[in-house]
Amino acid sequence: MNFSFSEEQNMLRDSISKFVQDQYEFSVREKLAKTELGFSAENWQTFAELGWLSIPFSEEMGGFGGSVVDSMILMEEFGKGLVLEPFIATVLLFGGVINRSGNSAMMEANIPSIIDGSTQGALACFERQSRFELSDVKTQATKHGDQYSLSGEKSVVYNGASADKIIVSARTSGGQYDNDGITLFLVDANVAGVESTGYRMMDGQMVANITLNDVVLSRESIVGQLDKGFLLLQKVVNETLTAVGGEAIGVMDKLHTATVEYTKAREQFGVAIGSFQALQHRMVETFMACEQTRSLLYRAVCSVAEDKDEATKDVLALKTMIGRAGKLIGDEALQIHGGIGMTDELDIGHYVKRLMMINTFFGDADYSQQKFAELSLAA
Amino acid sequence: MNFSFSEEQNMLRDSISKFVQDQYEFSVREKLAKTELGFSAENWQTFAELGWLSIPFSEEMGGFGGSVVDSMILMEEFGKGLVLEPFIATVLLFGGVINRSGNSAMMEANIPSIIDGSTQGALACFERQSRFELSDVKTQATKHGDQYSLSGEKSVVYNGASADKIIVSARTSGGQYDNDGITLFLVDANVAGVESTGYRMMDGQMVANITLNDVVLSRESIVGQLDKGFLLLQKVVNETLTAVGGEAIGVMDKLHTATVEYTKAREQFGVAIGSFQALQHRMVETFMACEQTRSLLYRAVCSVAEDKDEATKDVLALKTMIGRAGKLIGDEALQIHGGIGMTDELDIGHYVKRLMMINTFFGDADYSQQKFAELSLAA
Amino acid sequence: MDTTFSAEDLAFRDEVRVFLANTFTDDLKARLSAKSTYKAAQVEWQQSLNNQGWFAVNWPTEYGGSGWTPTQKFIFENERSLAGAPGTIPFGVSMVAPVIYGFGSDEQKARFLPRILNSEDWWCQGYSEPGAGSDLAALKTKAVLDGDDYVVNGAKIWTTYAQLADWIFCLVRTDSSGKKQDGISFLLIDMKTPGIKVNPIIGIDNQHTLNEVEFNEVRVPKANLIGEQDKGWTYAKALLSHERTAIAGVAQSKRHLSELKKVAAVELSAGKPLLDDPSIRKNITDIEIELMALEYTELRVLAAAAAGSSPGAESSLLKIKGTEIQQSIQKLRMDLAGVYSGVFVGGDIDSLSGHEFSDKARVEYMYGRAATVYGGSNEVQKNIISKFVLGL
Amino acid sequence: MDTTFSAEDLAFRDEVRVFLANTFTDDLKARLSAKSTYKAAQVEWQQSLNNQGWFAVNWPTEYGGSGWTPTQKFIFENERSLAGAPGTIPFGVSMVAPVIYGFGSDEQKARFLPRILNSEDWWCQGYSEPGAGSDLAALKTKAVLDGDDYVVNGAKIWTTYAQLADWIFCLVRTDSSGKKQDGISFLLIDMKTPGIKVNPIIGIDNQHTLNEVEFNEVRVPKANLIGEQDKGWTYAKALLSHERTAIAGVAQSKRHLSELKKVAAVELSAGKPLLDDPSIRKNITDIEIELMALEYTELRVLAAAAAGSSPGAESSLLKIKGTEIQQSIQKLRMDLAGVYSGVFVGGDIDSLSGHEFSDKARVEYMYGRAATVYGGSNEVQKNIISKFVLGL
Repeated sequence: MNFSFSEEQNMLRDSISKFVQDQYEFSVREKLAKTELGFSAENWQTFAELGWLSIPFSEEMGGFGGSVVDSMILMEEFGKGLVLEPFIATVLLFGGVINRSGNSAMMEANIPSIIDGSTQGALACFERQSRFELSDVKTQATKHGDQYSLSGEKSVVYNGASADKIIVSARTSGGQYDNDGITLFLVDANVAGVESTGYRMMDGQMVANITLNDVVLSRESIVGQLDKGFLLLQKVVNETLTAVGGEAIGVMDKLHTATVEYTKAREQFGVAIGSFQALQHRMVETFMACEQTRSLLYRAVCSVAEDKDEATKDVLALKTMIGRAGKLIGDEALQIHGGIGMTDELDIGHYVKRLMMINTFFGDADYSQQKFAELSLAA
Repeated sequence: MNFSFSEEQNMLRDSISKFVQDQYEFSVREKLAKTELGFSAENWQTFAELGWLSIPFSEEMGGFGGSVVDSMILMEEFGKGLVLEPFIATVLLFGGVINRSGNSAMMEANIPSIIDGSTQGALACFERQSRFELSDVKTQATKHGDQYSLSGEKSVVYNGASADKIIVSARTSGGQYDNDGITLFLVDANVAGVESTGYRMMDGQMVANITLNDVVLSRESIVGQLDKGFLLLQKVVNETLTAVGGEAIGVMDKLHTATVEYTKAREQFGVAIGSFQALQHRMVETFMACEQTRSLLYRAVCSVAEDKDEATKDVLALKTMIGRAGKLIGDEALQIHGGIGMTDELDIGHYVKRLMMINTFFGDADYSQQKFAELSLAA
Repeated sequence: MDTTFSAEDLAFRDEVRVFLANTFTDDLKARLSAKSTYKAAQVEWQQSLNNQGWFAVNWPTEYGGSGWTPTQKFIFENERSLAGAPGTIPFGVSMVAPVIYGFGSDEQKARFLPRILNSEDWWCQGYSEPGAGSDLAALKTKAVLDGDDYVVNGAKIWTTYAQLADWIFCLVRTDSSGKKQDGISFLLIDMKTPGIKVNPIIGIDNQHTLNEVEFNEVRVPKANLIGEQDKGWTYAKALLSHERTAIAGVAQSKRHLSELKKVAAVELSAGKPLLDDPSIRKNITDIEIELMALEYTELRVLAAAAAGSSPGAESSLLKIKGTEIQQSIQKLRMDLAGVYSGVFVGGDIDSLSGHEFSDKARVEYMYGRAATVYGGSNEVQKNIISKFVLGL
Repeated sequence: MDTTFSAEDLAFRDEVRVFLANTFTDDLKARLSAKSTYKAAQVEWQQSLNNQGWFAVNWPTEYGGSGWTPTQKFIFENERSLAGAPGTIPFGVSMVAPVIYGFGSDEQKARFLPRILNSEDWWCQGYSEPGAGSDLAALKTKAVLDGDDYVVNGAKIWTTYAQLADWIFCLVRTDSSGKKQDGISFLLIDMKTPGIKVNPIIGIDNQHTLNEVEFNEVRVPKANLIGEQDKGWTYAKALLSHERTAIAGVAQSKRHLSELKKVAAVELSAGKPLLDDPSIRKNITDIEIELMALEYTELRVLAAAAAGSSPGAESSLLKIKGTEIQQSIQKLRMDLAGVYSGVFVGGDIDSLSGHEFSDKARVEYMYGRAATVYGGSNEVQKNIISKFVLGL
């Protein structure tokens, strides 16, 4: 049992941290967030060159052979800079599903181009009505001989507008809410019948709603096993959420620290507002919330890395706490900054928005806690 | 619409307040709480002489003809002194059920002796397994010709050991959890087959578990209507809970005020601890909790007095808040008093215990909130 | 103690309902929600109220106040909110007017009050300054008497709707020698005066509601000084507790909560309405119970005020609890919107997403963060209660 | 970063399990829970641990410490708690011993440490005084040197199990001239010394755990002074963060929570297990998630300590969160007990009520209120974090 990072991991952190500090000043980030693409293609190539896009992939595939711990480290540093590039969508979600598909032809065909930065990917697993339920899938995949025809609409697909390839969850059997009977398909974004409408989220992330009208696909487009897409998704979601947990802790630490520093500088009634005990005790609460979240993060990331039975439970605990602690920390950051915190010009509000988006990402705190309860309180 | 009290009500409050101040010093109360009876029979006669036992009863019955507002006033003052005499059990619950029974013979036979202090009563409506559900009744009333035979066990019956007469809820039809099919019976405590085991609760109240072994009763022992006991109980519980809400606010105000005063006197680190802003803001929270609870109390008491449709909903809101605010206020009182607050010698802990007992009385905060939600969120 | 309505109250309620049905039309509603027509529509609405004698609900009747009882105020607010009709912009009628009729000269009363009553002038508030937040009295904007004019230099910040305003009422420093509460004066300034510059501030809601207002050698006639020079703090303070009471917004919150119950009844998770979800049930009823309490707390404060006691520290309670409830409702709305709570671009996308309330959810949530900061931050309100109620 | 157990760790875990199965017998359990046999049974338990070399888990090995890694400490605590075995009474082994081996003379080490290791002396702590609560340094109990003895006068309060103790370690004032932290000395006092009087304090749990200890012309040999006169505050402070870490009680809380899940599975409301009740589900999982986090926070602190950094302000976090969780569990237990949570008399009545856990519920809840006050109140812990971590 140990909670320290390897030499290699510390170097990884340093290199990402340096990039964020040098290339990702808030004003630069704000300009990027307002471009049509929503991120920098140039940065993406830098990520490829520095090997960051290869982190989760095996050395055989040309990857770094890293674990979720490495992804977590990367995302923590990204969180500090509110990095916009679609690492989560392309590498963790899209790449993650391919990586766990067990389909070596598909891996060989796709992973190298993720690693070299030439393919942008997306995972389309939610629909208009599905809220946080991965299993609520209406999109239909109908079999015609050796082919499938996909029809339906997918909502809020991260990186959906920029993606070259999209993994789509569709129903091949079962009812609308069943875990079984969901199959994942690899869809070329340019293929006939795929239409995408891009829009922006409040944290600057570009997403898309994607409609599929009789999109014809071969049997080879199936990712993983027929009807077993839900289990594959859940595994990838667990891995992704531990990395996103890293991002969350990066954001939280930043908000907490910025707030503490602000109270040291800001004077009211002739003294620094950090000298008011009521504020001090509230900032102690946000400090403790950061520490407790980090503990659950380490717990979950080890659980997932070691493929423990309780991995899903640990991830749900983490996700619940990220939602709750994130709300507390965001609220306090805004409240203690006062008026200036309420302006678009200051970075604080942007960090808060990112935390809010992380909360709803694959299930908010209330949802995650109920799912956690189902596992924890099963008799 | 008005929130002031009548001249008569102010006089009532003054007289009770004077009694509590003069006759109910904490040390006196503590001695009483340790007697076998658990209260003072002499005080009870004083209550009768001062007319307090007659408050909820009509003038025709020799009563004061008061409303729940008057009962609330009395109980608020009782709350401040942690009065032990079984006003709730005898006058509000037992007397309340008789009073709302619509059975004039029964009223004439019982109310005058409640008013003159000669009858002690109790309401036995819960059982070992029933938790907070009035409708969970296993005690069986079996009809034999014109008579009923009662068998079963009732739990935690307030004033059960001292009561001369007990109203018992029993099942005359329906299943164990049905609202319908519950009938209330008036049972003489001395009759064959009634056994009672008295014990004390942490707030000093005496209660009893009562077993009924083939207790034979005439048809005339039915209080209210056959099978309709649940509705009658619910009405009386609403009335009682508004009065107990008065008691709760009396206790809360006392705890809040005592705590504020303590922080003015108690010095640490060379200053009064009341000068610490973190404590100040927490005491502002308890102040606001007291005020908000009082507002819901007035809302509920008017709703019940005016027999509004939303009476039950308002009472459940009140009961929920009493539980939550009571917990907050009790916790802060103990915490801010520190070590001294943790001793049996100081009155603070006793007020806290009374608030805890009020919380579980006819349904704790979580239970009440769920019942509230059923009414409020019905589509 | 009773909560029944008298026959007169019931008749009044009917009258309000008829008025709302006739006046708050769909057409007006549409114009109120479009940016380009908002100001004119809001003025029209306020003028309709004034024609009815229902605009200046807290003014003394001698100046045109409605002369309502607390019950009537309660009834009107409830009905207005139920109908979804807007409130009145407070800066003129509720904020500067009481200062003018309380401390202004007869000339000032005659000049300004009728125009406020008829919503001819749009007012904004010049209190906060860059660098002086909750510590209002630390303000630095300077006014120096030069002949018959004060010459004003400095800046005000967080000025709501300054871009729409005809007038601004300002606290300015006329003396720096004593303690900071002394030496402050209360000036009424025409926004068209040369030297005033309005700089928009985009909020975290991405809207332009707030502004910074710069004063550069702005000449304000001495006749626009309220009361005595250097005594402005006294006048402003009298007004503050009023502002806090108004912020509570109980009737508005009641309406929002009941709207959200309807949303929760139709939004689904795994095919079941969110209204059946235990977390949502708890979240809704947590708010509802606090709000039911606050409604009566407000009534108790109104009743006490009508009986002659001025709302003092109790108004701080209303402000704290009222804004906490507003924020809880905004949070609940975001929770209901789920992933759609983050959708940034309005218009077309809203209909695409199938969740039309999500854009409103985000904007109101973000804008609402300021409620616990403005009007004296909730921390300052707690200090007030601590000092004046608890005696600490 | 990993959380796997090595083969050695797994072997150690098995060894602990065997030890617990053999040593923590039903007979011992029964004697521990009866008041009359408690002290002897607790001593027996501690001696068994010591025979195994598992008693002084934080001592340097040279004095008889177990030499455990953080992982071993974690494993032992977990297994012990799972088995329901008691912890060790901290006053000797965890509180005074580190002061003795850290700052005591060789004679003191030789005299006291072996007896502590073998639980021959029962120690209690004389820090708090009537009138000096969290402000520990304000203590007034005086010690004046008279020949070879200090003469002690004053009183200590909240002294846990003073009625069972053989020795008390005290902070006493030997100089009042400087600032209050100076002039404090650390004395070891034999409880049998004439002039000591133990006055029981009955707590709100109605139990006799706490005491006031009066000192009236008590003569204490100079040889019982730790380190230098007037430097006691330094020694005591080193010990405080240790105390706070110990209070967290993570393993204990895990056990309690899992017990309560079992209770919730069998207790019914309207015929359905409480475990299906949405409020109970939320309450349990709120606690469980915080506790899962705290377990790893503690591991992180232990790991950092093993790597050489001394647990400073982090131990305040453990104390605050640990006691908050303990109190939440106590509250949950009361909630599950429902109306039976108020039953006061134990014994017969418990079986009558059919809810045997209710009396325990009440006693633990009430006793547990003190956890956020003792060991430095949680408010003081927050001040420590604010100052030393946040730099405020």
